[in-house]
Amino acid sequence: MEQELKPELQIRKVKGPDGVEFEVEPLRDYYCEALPTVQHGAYIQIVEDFFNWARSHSLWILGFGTGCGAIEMRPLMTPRFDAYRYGIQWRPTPRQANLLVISGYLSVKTLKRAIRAYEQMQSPKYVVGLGSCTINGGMYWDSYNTIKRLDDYMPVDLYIVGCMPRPEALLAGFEDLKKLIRAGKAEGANQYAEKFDWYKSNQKRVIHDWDMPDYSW
Amino acid sequence: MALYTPDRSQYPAKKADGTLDIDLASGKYLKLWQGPNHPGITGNMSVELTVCGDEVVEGKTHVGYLHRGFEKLMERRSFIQCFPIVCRICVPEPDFNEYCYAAAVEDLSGIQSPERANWMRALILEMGRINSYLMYLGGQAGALGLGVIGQWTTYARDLMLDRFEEMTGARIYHMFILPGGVRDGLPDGFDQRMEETLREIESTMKDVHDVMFHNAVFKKRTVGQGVIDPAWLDQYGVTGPNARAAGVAKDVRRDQPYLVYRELEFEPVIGHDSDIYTRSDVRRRDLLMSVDLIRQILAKMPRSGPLIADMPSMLHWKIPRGETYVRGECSRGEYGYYLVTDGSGFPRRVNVRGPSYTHAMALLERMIVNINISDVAALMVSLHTYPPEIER
Amino acid sequence: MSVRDVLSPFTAWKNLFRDPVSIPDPLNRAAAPRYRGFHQNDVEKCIGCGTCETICQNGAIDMVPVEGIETKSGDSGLRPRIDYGRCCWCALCVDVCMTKSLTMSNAYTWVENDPDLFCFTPGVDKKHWDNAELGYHCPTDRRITGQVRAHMRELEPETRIDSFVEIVQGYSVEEAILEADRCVACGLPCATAITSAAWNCSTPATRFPASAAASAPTSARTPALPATKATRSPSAG
Amino acid sequence: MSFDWMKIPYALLTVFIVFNYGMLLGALIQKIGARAGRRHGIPIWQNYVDLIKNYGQRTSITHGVMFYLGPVFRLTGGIGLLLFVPTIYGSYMFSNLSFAGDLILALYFVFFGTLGMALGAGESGHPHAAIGITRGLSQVSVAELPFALAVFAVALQYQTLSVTDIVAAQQGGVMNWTLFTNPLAVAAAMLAFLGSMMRPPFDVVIAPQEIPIGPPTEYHSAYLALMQTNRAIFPIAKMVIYMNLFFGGATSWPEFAVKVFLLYLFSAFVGVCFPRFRVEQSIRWFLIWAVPLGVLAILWV
Repeated sequence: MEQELKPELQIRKVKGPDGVEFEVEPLRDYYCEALPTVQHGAYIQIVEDFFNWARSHSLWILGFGTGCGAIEMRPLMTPRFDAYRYGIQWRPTPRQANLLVISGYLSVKTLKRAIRAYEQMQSPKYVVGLGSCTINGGMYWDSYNTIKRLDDYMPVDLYIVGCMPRPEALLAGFEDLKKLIRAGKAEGANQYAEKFDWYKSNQKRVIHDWDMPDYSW
Repeated sequence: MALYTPDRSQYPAKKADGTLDIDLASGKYLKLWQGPNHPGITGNMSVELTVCGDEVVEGKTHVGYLHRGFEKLMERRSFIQCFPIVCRICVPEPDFNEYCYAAAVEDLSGIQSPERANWMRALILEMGRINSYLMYLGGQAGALGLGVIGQWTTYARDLMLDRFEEMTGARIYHMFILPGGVRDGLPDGFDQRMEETLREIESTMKDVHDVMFHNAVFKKRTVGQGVIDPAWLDQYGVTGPNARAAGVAKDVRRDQPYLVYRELEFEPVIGHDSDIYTRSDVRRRDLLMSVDLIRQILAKMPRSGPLIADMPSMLHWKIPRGETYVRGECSRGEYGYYLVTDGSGFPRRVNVRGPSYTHAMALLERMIVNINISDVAALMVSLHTYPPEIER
Repeated sequence: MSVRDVLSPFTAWKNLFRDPVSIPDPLNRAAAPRYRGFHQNDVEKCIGCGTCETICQNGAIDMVPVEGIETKSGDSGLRPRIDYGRCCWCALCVDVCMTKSLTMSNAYTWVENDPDLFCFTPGVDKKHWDNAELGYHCPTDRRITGQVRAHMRELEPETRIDSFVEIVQGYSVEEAILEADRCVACGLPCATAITSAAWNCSTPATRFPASAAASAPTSARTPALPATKATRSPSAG
Repeated sequence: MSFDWMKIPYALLTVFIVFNYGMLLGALIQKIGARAGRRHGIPIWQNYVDLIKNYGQRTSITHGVMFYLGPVFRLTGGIGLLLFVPTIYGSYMFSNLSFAGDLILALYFVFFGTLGMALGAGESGHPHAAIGITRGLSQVSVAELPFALAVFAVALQYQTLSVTDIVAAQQGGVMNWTLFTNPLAVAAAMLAFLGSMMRPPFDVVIAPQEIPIGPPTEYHSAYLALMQTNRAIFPIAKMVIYMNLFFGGATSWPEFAVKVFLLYLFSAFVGVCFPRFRVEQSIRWFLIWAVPLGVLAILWV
């Protein structure tokens, strides 16, 4: 499905402030073309276990509220539930985060952003789907603008059910995620790299104006 | 020392058709996306800023990240099936949707909700208003880096959520106001626990007043910033605290009393300077007024009587042809539901008038021009908009 | 700007000497007694009428055959299976439940890493909240289906005693419609409501296309559709 | 000139102690700040876990050579600062590589990290990083001004450019501290201290709400870990200077610990209660309040 690119993404000539003309090819300039690769852990198992332990106790959540679920994130970071004491913190940029919480439904437009945020995170990275909407469409199962099953678009490590899931349920979910990480079972990033084509074709099926590179990191 | 005045000579000239002449290739301007993945945005939306130095020359609100097509979804759900879905339109203050939808349906089907249910509804709406304002105050302080306020207010809000939970059975989406009445009465001992919560909220608000409103730096950042010109109020459809901060005593609760507001004593809170500081202050005082209203409601409300009117079987409930517009004053301004029925079991058309739409689209784009990038977050929060309500 | 504006913010530090308000163990905190948590179903009480399936706007409920429960008169042998990938915990299914067998516990924590595991048949698939006492139960005085049975007029005993006029006088059209309105069109033999043929819009499938589309195993329901003691049709009334 | 080579391992030992102290102190201060928000806050060892995790991330991408060097420069600034000032006065082991003119070098090192960061953040290509670093540089420059003035005042007062000599002059009782012999200089320096600690009201550079989070926007994995290391060392090193210049230095580790803790607490004490200034507001604030104090301090001397 070839589409006409937006004007700002097309190859064009630009005149710089110093008067020199040069050609820009935005897609090539802004993004990298290299596809994700499977990243192996440390060679020595005990080192990898040690790292996994550290990863599990230092979950940095990307502060991206994709849907309703964002409303229960604030109680989590504030006195009542205080997730900080469990080693959970919020980071404002995807680069520094290693846990993407898809809080509720994803509209197609947000899916695009969520994919980019996910791809910009550094591996190992984890995804937690929050609420019914990420499991099977939830309330919006017949809406034309939401995705129904998050699993098709990015590898999800854990689902927390509820609409909304209470903060207590979220904490329980994060505790479960910690166990998965410690057991070395949370290898979503590698799964994404292995089944990259499948994920991409799913993503392209719902995002009709696909005008971004296949992989952006 | 002379005040800092930006150099406007390099600002974009206007083209003949009124659009700005912005040539990105000239290197003078920079496109900057504030959001959707950005801590300084009020939810999942984004503002596309064109900046020149530290000044914003153009801002465009991009929405659609939360669009679910509610109005369409409701057209293929029966009247009772619409009831759980409407509250999802506005996440931090969902009860208003439930009330407006129920009131519109009752209006068209000729059902009168019982007296006790009306008091319950007023109670839950005021509780929701307090929640919404607490959320706002934390956000407003947080947008300027005063994180501690957000900690306190979210705690107070959590206490209120506990009251919601024991009353309605859910924390966020209460789904309590059924068309025709409400689901349930107050649990035992609710009054006393509510009074404790209200006291806690009042003491929190006293702290907030000391730390946030009597704060040299907060005043420096907000006084005189982001002024809404009273002339814009009608032009942009500004309602609620945003309008009241400009000195216009608009309050649907007083102008067109609904539910039981005729029997309650209150006076709309107004401010005069219309800047960010005044808007926060108006909301703070409005919150305290809601605390007072809740006390009045609990003192006056009947404790026995039916909670729901005699309803036809909702499984095959048909409503005669008609149209109605129901309005109410939510924490952000006037909230309205326009409902058209065609005699079938499904609504023909539902249109939701959320105040966030006008505030976050037209007004924000107008006000964002010529302010510093650092102030964008504070300005956006001060308009108090909830993105899910903009795009539904 | 005054001295107060500079000094007053420091009052924030008084919290240093107060205890934190965090919940010590949030993972084991019980929800409110009325909390609308995960579903429970008393399979003995449930007759498999499928009204919950009809009212669910999310298509979260499917009626499925359950091993060990026979199809018999007054029991379709089906039990609701709930997909928590769809449910929104609005509790309309609990409100509408004809036998009040479907309730909600106040349990709320369920975490899985496979999205397909969230479909379950409450009461049949054993869950840890099955015997929870607290939770949302529909108040006894409120039903969202028709409540009051229209009383059918009968002849006064004085008139009956010396005449052969039919004692039961039947319903007027309005009364019949009202009475038919109580029907939930479950298709099960039912002593209180007239069957679906009596009211002008036939089956739930045409009225609620959304949920009908999602209810796959309708074929399993057909054997349980005997037209039973049909009272007279409204037009004849 | 003979050089005592034994000083190098001793100086590295200082760095090690200071690093650990910085990690724990950072968490402790965060816990105290969290207390004001009525919660518990992070566990005290959280910073170590974060550090290990960031070093253990499997991927890290680079945007160019300067992107690599940014955190390295920053760390160099922190360690360099620490290496060339005496940490514990009167101790052979922990007087580090201090020498006669080390005050000048210290002033330079305070600024060095920020400049390195500017290069790195600029190379990362993220507009928010660029905006953040412009703000950061302008603010740090102005915050540096009163500090420099205060340092000159102190240098004039004690007629020396050696930190060791300045500390020596302050021994023998609390009343000999610069805090009491030249309060104006200390006041100016403490205002500058607020500005350089990246806490409100002067943290618009890394403000998450206004620009997510400024210069380090693109930094991740090992780069971020390097910066975290620096974040443990650099503030302590800076506080060592303040302690030495104005608060009589430290003659033992416990004294050092207490003084540094109190200094750190001071920045948190102000930071929790105030929102942040816009960058031009903070510049004006420094020029109005701090710089005149610094000038007065010099005149006082």
